[in-house]
Amino acid sequence: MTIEEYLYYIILPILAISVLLVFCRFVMGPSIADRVVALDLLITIGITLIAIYSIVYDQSTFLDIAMILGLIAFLSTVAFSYYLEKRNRKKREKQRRDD
Amino acid sequence: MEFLLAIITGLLYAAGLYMMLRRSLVKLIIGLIIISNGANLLIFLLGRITKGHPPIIPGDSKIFTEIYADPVPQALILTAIVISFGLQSFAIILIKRAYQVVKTDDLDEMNTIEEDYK
Amino acid sequence: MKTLILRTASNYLLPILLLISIFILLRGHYLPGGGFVGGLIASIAFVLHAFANGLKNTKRLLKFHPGYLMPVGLAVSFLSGVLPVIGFDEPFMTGLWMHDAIPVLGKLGTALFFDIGVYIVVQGVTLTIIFTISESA
Amino acid sequence: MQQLLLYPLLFQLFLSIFLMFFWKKIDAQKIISIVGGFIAVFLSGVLFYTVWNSGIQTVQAASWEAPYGITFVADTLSATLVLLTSIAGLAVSFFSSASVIPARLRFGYFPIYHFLLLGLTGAFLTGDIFNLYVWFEIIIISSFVLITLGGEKAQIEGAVKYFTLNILASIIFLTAIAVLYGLAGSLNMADLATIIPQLENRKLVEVAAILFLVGFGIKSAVFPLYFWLPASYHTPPSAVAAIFGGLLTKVGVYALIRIFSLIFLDDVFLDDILLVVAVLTIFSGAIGSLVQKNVRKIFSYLIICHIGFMIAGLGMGTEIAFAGMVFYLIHDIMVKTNLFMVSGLIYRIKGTNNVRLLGDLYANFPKLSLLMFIPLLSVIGVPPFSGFWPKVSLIIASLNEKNYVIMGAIIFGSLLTLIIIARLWSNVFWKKGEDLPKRDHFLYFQKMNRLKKFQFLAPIILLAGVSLYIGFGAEHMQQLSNRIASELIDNTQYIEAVMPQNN
Amino acid sequence: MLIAILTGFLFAILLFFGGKKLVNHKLALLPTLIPLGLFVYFVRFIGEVSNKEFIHKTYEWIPSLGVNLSFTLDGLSLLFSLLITGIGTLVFAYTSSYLKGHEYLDRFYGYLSIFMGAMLGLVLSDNLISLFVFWELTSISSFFLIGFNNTSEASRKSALTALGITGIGGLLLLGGGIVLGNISGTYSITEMLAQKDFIQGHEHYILAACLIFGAAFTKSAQFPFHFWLPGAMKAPTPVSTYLHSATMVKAGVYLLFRMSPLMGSTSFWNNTLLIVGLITMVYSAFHSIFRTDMKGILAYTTISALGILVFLIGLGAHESYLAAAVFIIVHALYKATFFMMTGVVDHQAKTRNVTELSGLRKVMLPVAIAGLLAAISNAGIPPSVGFIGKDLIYEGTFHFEHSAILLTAFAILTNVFISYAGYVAGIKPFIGKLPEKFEKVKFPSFFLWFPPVLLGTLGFIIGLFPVLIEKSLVKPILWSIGEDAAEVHLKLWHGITPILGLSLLTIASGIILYFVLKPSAKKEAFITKFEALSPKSILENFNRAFSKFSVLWTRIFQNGYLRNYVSVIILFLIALMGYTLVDGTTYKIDYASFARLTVYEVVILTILILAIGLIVFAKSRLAAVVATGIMGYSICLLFVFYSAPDLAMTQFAIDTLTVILFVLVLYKLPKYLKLSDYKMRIRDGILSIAFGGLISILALEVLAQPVNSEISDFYAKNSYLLAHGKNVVNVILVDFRGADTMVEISVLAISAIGVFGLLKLRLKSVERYQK
Amino acid sequence: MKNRFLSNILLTFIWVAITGDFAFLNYVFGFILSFIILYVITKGRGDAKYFKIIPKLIAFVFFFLWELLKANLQVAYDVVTPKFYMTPGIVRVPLEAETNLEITLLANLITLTPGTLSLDVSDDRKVLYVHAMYLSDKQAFIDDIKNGFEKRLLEILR
Amino acid sequence: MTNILIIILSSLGAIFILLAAVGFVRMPDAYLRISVTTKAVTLGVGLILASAAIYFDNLSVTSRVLAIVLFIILTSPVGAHLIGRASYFSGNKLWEKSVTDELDGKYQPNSHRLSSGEEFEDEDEKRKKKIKERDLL
Ligand code: NA
Ligand code: NA
Repeated sequence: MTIEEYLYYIILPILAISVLLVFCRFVMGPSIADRVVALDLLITIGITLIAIYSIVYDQSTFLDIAMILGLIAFLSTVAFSYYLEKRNRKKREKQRRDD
Repeated sequence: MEFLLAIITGLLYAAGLYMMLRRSLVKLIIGLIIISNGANLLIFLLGRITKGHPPIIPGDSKIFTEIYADPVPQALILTAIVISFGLQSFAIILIKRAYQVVKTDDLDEMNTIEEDYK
Repeated sequence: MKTLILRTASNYLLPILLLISIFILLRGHYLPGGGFVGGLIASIAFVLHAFANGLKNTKRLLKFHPGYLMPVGLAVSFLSGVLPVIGFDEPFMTGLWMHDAIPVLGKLGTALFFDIGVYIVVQGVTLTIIFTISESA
Repeated sequence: MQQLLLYPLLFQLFLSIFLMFFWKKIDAQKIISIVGGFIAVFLSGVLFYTVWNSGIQTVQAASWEAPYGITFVADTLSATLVLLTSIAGLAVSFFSSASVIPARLRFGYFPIYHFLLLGLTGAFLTGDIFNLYVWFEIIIISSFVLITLGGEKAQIEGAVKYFTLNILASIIFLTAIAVLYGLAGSLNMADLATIIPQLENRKLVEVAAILFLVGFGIKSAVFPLYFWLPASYHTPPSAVAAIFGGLLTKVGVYALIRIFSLIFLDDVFLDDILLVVAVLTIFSGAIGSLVQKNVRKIFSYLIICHIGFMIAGLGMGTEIAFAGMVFYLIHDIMVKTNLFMVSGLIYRIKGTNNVRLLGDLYANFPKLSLLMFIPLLSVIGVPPFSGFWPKVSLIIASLNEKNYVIMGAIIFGSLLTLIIIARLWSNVFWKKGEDLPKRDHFLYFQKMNRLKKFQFLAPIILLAGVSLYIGFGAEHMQQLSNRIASELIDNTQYIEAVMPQNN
Repeated sequence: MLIAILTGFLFAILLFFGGKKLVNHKLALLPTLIPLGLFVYFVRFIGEVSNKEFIHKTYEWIPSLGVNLSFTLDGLSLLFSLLITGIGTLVFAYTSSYLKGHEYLDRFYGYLSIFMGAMLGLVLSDNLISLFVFWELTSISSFFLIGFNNTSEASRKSALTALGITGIGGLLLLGGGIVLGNISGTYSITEMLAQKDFIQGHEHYILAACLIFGAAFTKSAQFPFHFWLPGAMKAPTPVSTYLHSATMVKAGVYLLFRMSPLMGSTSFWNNTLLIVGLITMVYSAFHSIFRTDMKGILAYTTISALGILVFLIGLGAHESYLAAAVFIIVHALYKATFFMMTGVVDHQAKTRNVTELSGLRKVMLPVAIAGLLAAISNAGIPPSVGFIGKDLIYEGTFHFEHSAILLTAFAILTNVFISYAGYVAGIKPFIGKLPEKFEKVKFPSFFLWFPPVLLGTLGFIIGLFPVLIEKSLVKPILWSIGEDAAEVHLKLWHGITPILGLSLLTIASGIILYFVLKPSAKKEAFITKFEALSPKSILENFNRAFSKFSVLWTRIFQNGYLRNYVSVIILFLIALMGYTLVDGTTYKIDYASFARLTVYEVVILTILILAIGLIVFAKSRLAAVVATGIMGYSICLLFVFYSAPDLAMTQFAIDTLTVILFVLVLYKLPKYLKLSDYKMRIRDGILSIAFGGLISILALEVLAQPVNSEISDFYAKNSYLLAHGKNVVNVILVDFRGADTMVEISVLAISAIGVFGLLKLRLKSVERYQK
Repeated sequence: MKNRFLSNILLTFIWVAITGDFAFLNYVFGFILSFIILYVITKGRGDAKYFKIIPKLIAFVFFFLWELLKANLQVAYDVVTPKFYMTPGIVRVPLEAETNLEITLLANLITLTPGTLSLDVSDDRKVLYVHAMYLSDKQAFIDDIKNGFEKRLLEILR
Repeated sequence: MTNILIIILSSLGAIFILLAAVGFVRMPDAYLRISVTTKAVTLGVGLILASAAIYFDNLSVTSRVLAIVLFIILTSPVGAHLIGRASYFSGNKLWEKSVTDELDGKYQPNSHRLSSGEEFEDEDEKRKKKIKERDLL
């Protein structure tokens, strides 16, 4: 078994299962925070998928994409937190107005 | 794999259209985004796909020594993606503006056509 | 968002991201990257900064409205495109290259300046859009 | 001077970027736009002159020979349309400088407007199908911006429809490009014109053609794809509506002409579809216009109706039909631009575009009314005004084809146009109008200073003059149309000009 | 000759620029010089024309279309030219008094001049297209003339009706002209004559004839298109005189005359004309006897007279052509007299109702004389020229090959009614007691009473000396339609013949009828009861129905619901694509050629599909947006796996930005509502799946086709060597296809400006309506 | 000034590392580039404080990695076994760290160790709220943080 | 030798990721889920990237890998902090078996100001009191 095959037949399925598990949580929710974390997690696992892929195909170029992924994944988490905070504030304001 | 990709592409078109047919403006825009992705994928697929060989001339060589993926569809999609980013951002802001002005997300209420026939 | 942690982190992330964006821009001709992605990353850096420090601070940092980057970038790209038309009666966008490669950047040509224009425009665009939304949010 | 062909294009691009540097100086923008408009007319005039005398011009952008780079081609059709675009553009620049309010000008009206002209010019000049897509996008986005700029309820509602359906069109266009690239592996239209006829699977070629037909059909507002047009054209400032009405749908028609005269030839099924579409377009446009009560909506539906004439010419596909179609296209660009400016002028005079409230124009502004009557006569096609001559060719073509339905449709469309315009004249110009309350802070035409009045009237006079020239100098136009038609019928000229190395 | 035709137009233009000054109070007669001058101009040609020396002039206009301004001055056109300019002169002069001091007198003269020029062009044109050009101009100028009192709704409405009907006719003429041109390869009528047999044998002959008929019948107010003419009486009387008696309405007759040597003498041509003419003449003559408005009476008798002319042309014999030629002159003379007389009555007494009018001879004797002269000529009482006309008509019918008696009977009936109507309009207002209310009616000014008297008298002079028109006009007319005119001798006295008896019968019956039947409002009411069945109301009903249909059709398609628009567009696409794709498809999917499926592909595709499902069925907007993000990221990973790193990077960055934008916008929006019902969802679902399915099939089919990689090979080969870059995608973007990218960044910049404007620009309420 | 110079050098190295081009000119280029970026972003603000002592940093990194592995295993056990043994909760951890950088680094490090998550810092910067999985002894937990991470971290930074 | 190293590193990485995923699904509340995932994944990604660095054995790749890892270490805790905080005031409940919640009531509902609990009285409560007093009057 070559290293590529090992990665392909052992590691990849593990990662694949992880992806699916995370996705399950994404579907289950229940809160938005969970979904956002799931998204973040998916991207991060995506980075590892790409890393493994680049080894299997012997293309280091793909690691650059992993880099970009790492840079950007963070931003969406920030944005969603921003959203949650803003929405929450808005909800509170509305509550107060209703009271 | 092409077979599955073709199905997925169709699915993207279908889902995009379905979302465009809803009454919510937000869904409409999401629908447009999905269907744009479908079109990109279609270009990609019909330009024929190649695994693991990006169209980048490796290290020290001056021409390709192995097979390579067709760069043309990639360039086209890149252009299309960037353009649709412009359009999408505009569309998303349009949602916002429409909501400010019309006070609804419901497309059926954005309908002053009836005034014509009074 | 009022969070010290993010604010501190973003202050350190900003230069790193900008550096990476330029790196991505410059090597685009040889490896994945280029003006678009570079510009997007640079703007993400500023967006992040804006999320953490508030828009006002980011604007203060930039010192001018990011909208002005658009005509500047367009002009850079346009000039590198028309330079062959004006100077050499060659078609629009014809690449003009310096004879010798310089270190780091490789061969210098109009294509690079074109890409730099793209880089600037993309930043101008992204920042204008996001800042505008945030301001009117 | 080899790059002559690109000058109108590059100049518009330059103008757009240049104008952005004057973001807040709107007076400077006005001057730049108008002066630039004159230069653009000059440059495209030179291009037209060159093409007329020396035949099809091509430039291989970035010096990569076709089909590897992007080729720009100016055949007589393209050169003509570029010239018309610059003329209409100049007129609307003038009109905008007077009629568009400073608030809009402060938010980039002029740069965007010139980007729109850039897009139109590019679309007419490109010889590459994907590049055409890109030009279409610049047209769409700039028109979106123009239509929404400062928009309130009606404008936003119109914009949402305009936006969605045009994006849908773009997506269908992109789908078509995907299929075409998948089949032929090329994007250069001349190259495609040589590859496509040799492909074995005609069925797929036909599907690609259908995708183009629908994609461009939406843009050119044919039945049953026209919905976005009546939903939106009455909402933006009249200067914007003028350039939209004159050129936006026409660029769709141009694309249809290009595709179906260069790449997809001799497909009976497609021709039949085009003809059915044409008849229904004429019909729907005409009766739609009949029921409208708003001057601009009336004109909007008339656009649709008259698009049908051109599609009919395209569907018949003979040289004389093409000549009629092209002549109609030329006429229509000038006259529809002018009509929407006229609607703007009416709005400035009375403060409304509602036919029921309008009236008295002839009594109070006889000379102005007669000036406005010129585009109205032209659009009806009262001989010898400009709309008449192409119909002759179209009817001849339909007779040659023994297609009496088309002939009937053209006559029907012309008749309804006549009735609609006559009724419009009767209601807007003749009728005793209602006493409308004076609007505060609304600058009525009557109260404008001479310069402003001049800015309002000069473009209308200019385009009316061009229309008159097209009508009375019909021989020139007919020769031009005949030449374009012969270029369209025989696509080898185009192919050879783009790819001389093939022969 | 071109100058002659253009004079009218040029004068009109002159009037529009300095009209008020030019036609002020004192110079009101000035415009009369124009028709007068032209009249003199045309009179000079009588000599040549009466020697059978016809004049042809051609000016090139649009040779590429075969359209030239070629003019022929032969007998027929000379007659019309003289009528146009001659009666024109009188009408112009008459107008100067009739509309004295009118605010828009200048405009009126302008329209009249244009009309005159157009009419001259029409009758002089040899080229069918240029004939059509002038034909349309007469319609347009008459639209302005009929609608001259444009503040009155009735006036506007009848102008529109007239324009609509004659507009249809015009377009039919265009069609007919083009059909003929297509058959013969020329638009010149003269040149077509050489191909008479070919044309008549051509499959498009009937089409051409129908189109020509359509044109002629609408213009000349033949049944069932006649109703616009009574409506057009809303126009000022000079207009009625000029257009609706003497000139424009005769354009149709002129056309039939002009075309009969080319298209005539086929049974289709003749019978159609015969039947239509017959119905028209009887129908409207009958109608005329019930009318009480002088103009209404005259309108119906005019229609009837036009019917007679069409009928005569339809007879298609030498005698009938002769009769028609003479009757044109006759009718022009007396009907113009009638109208001008009516105008004076109306102008002075402020009413045209014959039941009210009587005894006016006491206040306006010259007008009464004019009325009498016109009535006599109209009734065909010798020695008026009307007698000659009537005589010739009976000559025509009586010697016709079939059903001569029946046709003659109809002719007599028509003439009796017409005579009666003439008495009512021309005599009744002037005889009897002058009612008190008319005692103060002022005597009309010279230019009001003189023109009708002059014309009326002219009718008698010609009646007494028919030679005056015999050689100069009548013979050349017959020549110009290819008839032999050697035997033509116009005489008042033919001796005692059956025709004389018929004439006397007609005159006598007319007089008897006059004493039996008194015009009254009751009778008029009686006939108007049948309006519901008249073509006019049928057309009105049709109009109403058509309007309703138009609204319905427009509403169905333009219903304001965006999703319906999308559905229709996609349905259209599906229908066309489905028809093409499914038709004879052999699904050859070569599974073996597809690449091996790998684990990550399966995973990514699963995620992708699930994400799509989530988007579609998401219950909150945010979930949908996050799922959209996941969809985008999965596609990015696909791009990674299929060797597109640049794409993956860009799409990844852009997807993230899009999600951010959504997030920034969304929290302001209200909650997702479940708006569409179950049925709608199913329907949309089916549509969507059909669409997606077709796209999939299409993709698979295209994938089975051979690949042409010439261009990508070129890029691959030259990317580094010529364009100095190793990332081919980037080289394409900045070099090979750099123009795309230049546009693309412009698109981005525009959208940013748009976003900026969309959110920052708030118009003040004052600015909002400044369109 | 010194700090800025240090940051400049650091960024130069990052540049050289990611470009993977170790030629002298690339150092020069990287230096200039970093200088420009630093100039642009720090203009108008006080000098940013950058890492002072690199060796301590490296030692710390290894300590941290060790902690990371240790805690990871603990959590892993809980995740894999069917029953949950955890006693989670949110606790206040008083801070000795003062500067933004100190607080941020500490919070991040706490988050990175399994079982703990820094939720937020109070506005007066006196308290860090931490969510922890194993809180059977609250005070021990707090002491652990204060004597472990915080102490070592402050040693490096001060 | 390198192969074995790669196998070990990548296997460890994959297992950590799997663990994180399992934990993410199993954990009973949002805070625990965030807590479990952040680090396990960070570690997993680090290990797998390290194996890639070893595989390619190339300085440029290694430096890139280092950059990615550094970046993830820098950002993922900040992200966790942000989302954890956000989920706290968007009202996510702690698992019912949680032993303590010292953050309860420390956030001001509208401004999201976080008190350290060392001030005598939270401003918000002061205001509430004032309102109550007013109501009594
Ligand atoms: Na790139
Ligand atoms: Na690039």
